[in-house]
Amino acid sequence: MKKLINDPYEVVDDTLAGILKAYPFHLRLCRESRRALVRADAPIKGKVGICTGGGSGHIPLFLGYVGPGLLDGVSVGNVFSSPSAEDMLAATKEVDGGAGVLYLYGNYQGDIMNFDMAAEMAEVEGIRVQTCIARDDVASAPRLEMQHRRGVAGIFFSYKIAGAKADTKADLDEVKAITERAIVNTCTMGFSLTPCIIPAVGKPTFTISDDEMELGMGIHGEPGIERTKIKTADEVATIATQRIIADLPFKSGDKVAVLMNGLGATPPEELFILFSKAHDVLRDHSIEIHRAFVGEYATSMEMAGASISLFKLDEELIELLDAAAFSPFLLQWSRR
Amino acid sequence: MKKLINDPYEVVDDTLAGILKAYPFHLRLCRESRRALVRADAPIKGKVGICTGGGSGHIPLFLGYVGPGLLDGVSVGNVFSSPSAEDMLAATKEVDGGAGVLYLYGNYQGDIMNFDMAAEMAEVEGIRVQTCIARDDVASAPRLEMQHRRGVAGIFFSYKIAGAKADTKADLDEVKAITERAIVNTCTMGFSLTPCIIPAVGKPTFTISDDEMELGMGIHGEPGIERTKIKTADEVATIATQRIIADLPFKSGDKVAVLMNGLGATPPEELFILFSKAHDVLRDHSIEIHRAFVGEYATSMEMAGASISLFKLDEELIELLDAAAFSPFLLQWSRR
Amino acid sequence: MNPVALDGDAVRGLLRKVAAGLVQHREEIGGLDAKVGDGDLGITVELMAKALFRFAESTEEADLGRLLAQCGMAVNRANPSTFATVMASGLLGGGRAVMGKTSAAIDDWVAIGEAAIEGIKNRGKASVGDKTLLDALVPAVTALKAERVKGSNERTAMWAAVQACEDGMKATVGMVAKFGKARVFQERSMGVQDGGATAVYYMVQAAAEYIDSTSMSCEGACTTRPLWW
Amino acid sequence: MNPVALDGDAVRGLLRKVAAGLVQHREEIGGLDAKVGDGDLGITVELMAKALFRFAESTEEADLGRLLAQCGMAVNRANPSTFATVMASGLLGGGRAVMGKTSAAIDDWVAIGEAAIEGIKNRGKASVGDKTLLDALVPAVTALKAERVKGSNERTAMWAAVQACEDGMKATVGMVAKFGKARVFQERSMGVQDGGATAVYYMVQAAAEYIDSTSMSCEGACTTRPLWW
Ligand SMILES: Nc1ncnc2c1ncn2[C@@H]1O[C@H](COP(=O)(O)OP(=O)(O)O)[C@@H](O)[C@H]1O
Ligand SMILES: Nc1ncnc2c1ncn2[C@@H]1O[C@H](COP(=O)(O)OP(=O)(O)O)[C@@H](O)[C@H]1O
Ligand SMILES: [Mg+2]
Ligand SMILES: [Mg+2]
Ligand SMILES: [Mg+2]
Ligand SMILES: [Mg+2]
Repeated sequence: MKKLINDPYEVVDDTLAGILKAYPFHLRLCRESRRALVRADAPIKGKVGICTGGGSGHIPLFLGYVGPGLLDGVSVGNVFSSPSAEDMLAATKEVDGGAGVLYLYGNYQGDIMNFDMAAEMAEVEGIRVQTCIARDDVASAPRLEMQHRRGVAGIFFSYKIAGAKADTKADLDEVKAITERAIVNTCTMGFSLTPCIIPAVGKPTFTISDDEMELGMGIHGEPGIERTKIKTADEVATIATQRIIADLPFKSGDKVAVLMNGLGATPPEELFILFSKAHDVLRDHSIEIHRAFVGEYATSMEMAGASISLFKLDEELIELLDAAAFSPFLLQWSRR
Repeated sequence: MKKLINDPYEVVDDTLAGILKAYPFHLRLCRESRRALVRADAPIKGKVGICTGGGSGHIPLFLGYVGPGLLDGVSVGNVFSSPSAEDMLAATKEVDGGAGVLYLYGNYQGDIMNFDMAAEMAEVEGIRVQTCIARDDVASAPRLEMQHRRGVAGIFFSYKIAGAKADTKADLDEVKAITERAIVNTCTMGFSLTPCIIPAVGKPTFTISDDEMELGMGIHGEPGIERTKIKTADEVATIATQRIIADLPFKSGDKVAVLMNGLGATPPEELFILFSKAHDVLRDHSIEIHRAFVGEYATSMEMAGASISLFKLDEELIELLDAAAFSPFLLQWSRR
Repeated sequence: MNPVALDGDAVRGLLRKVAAGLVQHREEIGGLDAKVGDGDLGITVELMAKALFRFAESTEEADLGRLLAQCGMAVNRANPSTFATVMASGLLGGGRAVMGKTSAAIDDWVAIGEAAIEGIKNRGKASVGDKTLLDALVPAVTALKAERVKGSNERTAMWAAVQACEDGMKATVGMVAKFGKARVFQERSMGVQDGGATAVYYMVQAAAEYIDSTSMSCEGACTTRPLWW
Repeated sequence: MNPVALDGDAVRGLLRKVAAGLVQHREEIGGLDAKVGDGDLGITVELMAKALFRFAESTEEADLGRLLAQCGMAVNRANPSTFATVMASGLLGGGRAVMGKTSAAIDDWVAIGEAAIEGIKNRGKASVGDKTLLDALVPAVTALKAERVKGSNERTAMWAAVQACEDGMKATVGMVAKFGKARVFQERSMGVQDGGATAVYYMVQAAAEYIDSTSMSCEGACTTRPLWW
C-alpha cells in the first residue's frame, strides 16, 4: 500500500485537521463533533441550510462543497462509511438559520439510516428537516427502479442548484422541489481501470487484470454493467454518453451541462480526450452543451477511471447553475 | 499501460481538441499552430502579453493557466518535450497587444533553446520579448547554483504575479522585474511514490520498489536527493518544509503562501494530511500562512506523489496574489 | 444445572466475549464484503468490537435496558456503516424489551432477540430472504424460542440457536442481495455468503460459549484485555 | 575507387539511411535516456527519423545548403526536445557551410561537420567532456578531417570517423553530465552511456554505410519505405 499517510486509522481525522488549517477563513469545525464542518459564517439567518455527508475518500466530495452559493454543512464518516447520526445532528444544529435544513446526499443505505436518525433527533430540537437523495448512476439500476440507483459524481449539479436556490431565500419546500428536479435530470455513468485501497484495509478493494476495465463501476468499486478488455477513450465515451442519452431521455435541441469527472489517478489529459468524444456524440444528437466541467469532482482515492454526467437544463436551472458560488476546493463559478 | 486514450501518438492533439470543445468561451486555437492556444479575447490592447509553454503531461500546467488575470497564450509539445519555436511564435503574435510579450516558463534546456529561437523570430516581427525562467526546485541544485534549478509546481505563483501585474498595465520591464522577484521567492520540493508512463513509450519512466519513495524527485521523474523506504506523511512534510525554510531562507514573522500540489494519482486526502504537518512546521518557525492552495496544480500524469512550495510574500506580492483571476481549470480567486 | 440469569456484569462479560469473537473473524468477514460490497465490513467489525469492549469496560450501568441502548449508541458512533447502524438499531430495540430490569433470564433473551429484529427491520426495511444479517439472526431467535417452549435448558437452547444461525448464514449463499451495496451485484451475489450474516453467526456463537462458561461458573474468562487490543 | 560527391538525391538517400539507422536503435537509445533523463529520447529519435524520411520524400531542393536548413526545421517541428533542437541547430549550421552548392565532396563534409558543431555549441552552450552528443560528434569530425589531410579515400575516412565516434560515445560512460535533464543525476550519471551520443553514433555509422553503398554504386537501397514506417 503506497500512501502518504501516518496511521491508517487516523486518515480521516488527519485530513480534517489539514483542511481546517488550510482554509480557516472558509470552514470551521462543529462544536459537538470532530467529523462535521460548517461554513465559517454559518448559520445564515433566514436561508435554508443545506447539509450533506457520506463516507470519506471522495474529496472534493463531500467536504469540498461547503461555501457561499453551495452547502452550509457536512459530516463525514470513515473511508467509505457513513458518518454517525450524532455527527449529522451537530452540523444540522449549526447551519439552521431559522428556515429549516435540507439533507442532500447520495443513495446509500448506511447514509440513509443515519440521516433519518439525525432528522428524527433534529425534529426533537425543533429544526425542520427535509431530505433529497441523489441517485444518478444509470449503471446501478434501470430508470424504472430509480430508487435503487447509487448517488455518484452527478450530485455535484444538485449541490449547485440547491445552494443557488437557497441563496434566493426560497423556502424549504421550494429548495427541496428544485433539488429533486436537478436529481431527476442528472445521469452518470462511470468506468474504472484500477481499484483503490481503503487505508485501514491495506489491500485493493477488488482485482482486475492489466488489460481489463469495468464499465458502470460505482465510486466504491461496486461492479457495473460489464467487465471488458480495455477500450479506447472514444469507445468508452461513446458507450457511456449514448447510454445516458437513452436513459434520460434527451431530445434534439435540449441543453445540458456536462461533468467529466476523474476518479483520482486518471490524468486530466485523459479526461479531456474522453470529453472530446462525448462532445461529438452530443453534437450528433443535436444536444447543446451549455457548460462543461472537466476535472476531479468526486474521487475514489487512487482509483483510475472516470465518469460522465449529463444534467438536463431548463431556464431556471441554467440561471441557478451559472450563479456565483465559492469553495476553496473547486471551481469556476466566477464567470461562465 | 492502463490509459483511457485512443492512439498513444495522438494524446496531445486529442487533449487539445477536448480542451477547445470544453472551454470555447475561454480559449481559442492559434491560426498558425495546432499546438498553441490563447485567451479567446486576445490580444488585450496595451497590456503586456504573457506566454508560457512546455511539454505536455502536466495539466493544469501549462494549458490551464491562460485566462483573465493569468496568462495570455501557451504552446505545448509532446509529452515531456518542448513545443517548437514555431508554435511559440504563433502564440506570441496573437497575444501581443502592443506592449510586448513576456515569456515565462520552467528551466529546461529544450524549452530554453526553443523559446530563445522564438524570441529571435519575434524580434524580427517587431515584437519586444523578455524572458523569465522559473527555477524553484530546491532538490535539483544548491541555491548558489540557482541557474541549474528545475522549474516545477512553484511556477504557479509566478504566473499569478505576472498576470496580476500585467493587468495593472505595467510595462514589460516592470512585469519582468516583479516576476523575477516571485521566482526568486519561491522554493519547491517534491517526492514520488510511483513512476508515470509516457503514452508513446508505453512503460514506466523509472522503477521503484513497493516500499520505497524518492525525495526531491522532479516532475518528469528526475531523481532528487535520496531514495528511501516510504516515510510517513508527517516525516515527508517535515523534511520538505524544513529544507525549503532553510533554503530561502525564511525568518520568523515572514508571510508565505503555501502550495501543496498533487502529482496526479495521490488522493486529495493525502495532500491535506501533508499540509497539516507543513502548517505545524511553519507555525513552529513563526512563519505565517497568508493563503494555502491544496490540489493538483502541476501533474505528471498518473504519478503518485506531491510537492510543497513556499512563496515568500511582501505587501506588493500579497496584493497581486489576491487579485481576481480566472481559468476554467482552476480555482479559488473569486475571494480569499 | 441451575437456571442462568445475566446481570449487568454478566452482560458486560458477554459483550467482551462477542467482541473477541468478531475480531477473530475480521479477515473472513471483510473478505466476503469485498467480494460483493465495498470491502469495509472487516474494519466495521473490528471497530465495533473495540467499541463493545471499551463500552463494557467503561460502564457500570445496572439497568439492562439502558445498558443495551447505550451500547447501541456506542456502536453507531464507532463506525456508522450499514452493519453497525443496523446492529445499533437492534441494540436500541432489544434494550426496550428489558428496560428497568437488572437481570435477564432466558425468556428475556427471547424478548430481546425479537425486539432487536423489529428494530432492525424498522431501520433497514429488509426481510428474511433478502440476504442480510436477518437471515442468520431471525432463525437463531426462532430456535431459541422453540427450545424455550420445549423447556430445554439455556445451554441446549443457545446451541440450538447457533445451529439455526449457521444454517441461516449458509443459506445466504444461494440468495440474491436485495439491500445494501451488494444489491447491484444481482445474480453475481449468488454463491457468496453474506458478510453481515456471517458476523452475526460468530456473535451468536460467542454468546453461546459465554453462556456455557457462565453456566459452568467460569466467568471472568474475558475480563483481561484480549491480545488483539 | 572514384572520388564520391553527393548531390541532392544522394543526400536524400543518406537521410533515409540515417533515419533507418536511428529507428533500429530506438529502444536502446530510449533506455539510456530513461536511466538518466526523462525517457523520451526513444520517441524523439523515432519522430525525428520519420521526419527525416518524410522530408527526404517530399523535397526536390537541389541547393544543399537550403536542403540541410529545411531539414533542420523539419526535425525541430517534428519533436522539439533537446536532442532534436540541438540536431536542428546542427543542420541549420551545417547548411550554412554548403549554401549555394549542389554537390558536396569530402572537403564539404568536413566543413558541414565543423559548422554543425558550431551551431550546436552556440545553441546548447555545451563543450566536449560535458557528456552530450558533442562527445561523439566532435571526435568523428576531427577524425574525418585528419583522414582527409592524410589523403585517405572517402570510405576509409568515414570508417575512421565511425571508429572515433564510437570511442567518443563509449567515453561518455565515464563522464558526469553537465547539461540537460541528466545533469541532476550528478555522479549517478557516471556509468551510463549518453543517449544523445549513442544516437549520433548510429547516425554516423549509417552515413558511413551509405557512403559504402554509394561508392560501390548500389544507390537506391533505401528508396522504398522501410518496414518500420
Ligand atoms: N437493510 C438491511 N437490513 C439489515 N441488514 C442489512 C441491510 N443492508 C445490509 N445489511 C447487512 O449489512 C452488511 C453490509 O454492511 P456494511 O459493509 O457495513 O455496508 P456498507 O459498506 O454498505 O455500509 C450486509 O452483509 C448485510 O448483512
Ligand atoms: N546543451 C547540450 N548540447 C548538446 N547536446 C545536448 C545538450 N544537452 C543535452 N544534449 C543531448 O541531448 C540528449 C537528451 O535529449 P532529450 O532526451 O531530447 O532531452 P530532454 O528530454 O531533456 O528534452 C542527451 O543525451 C545529450 O546528448
Ligand atoms: Mg488525481
Ligand atoms: Mg523530454
Ligand atoms: Mg461494506
Ligand atoms: Mg529526454
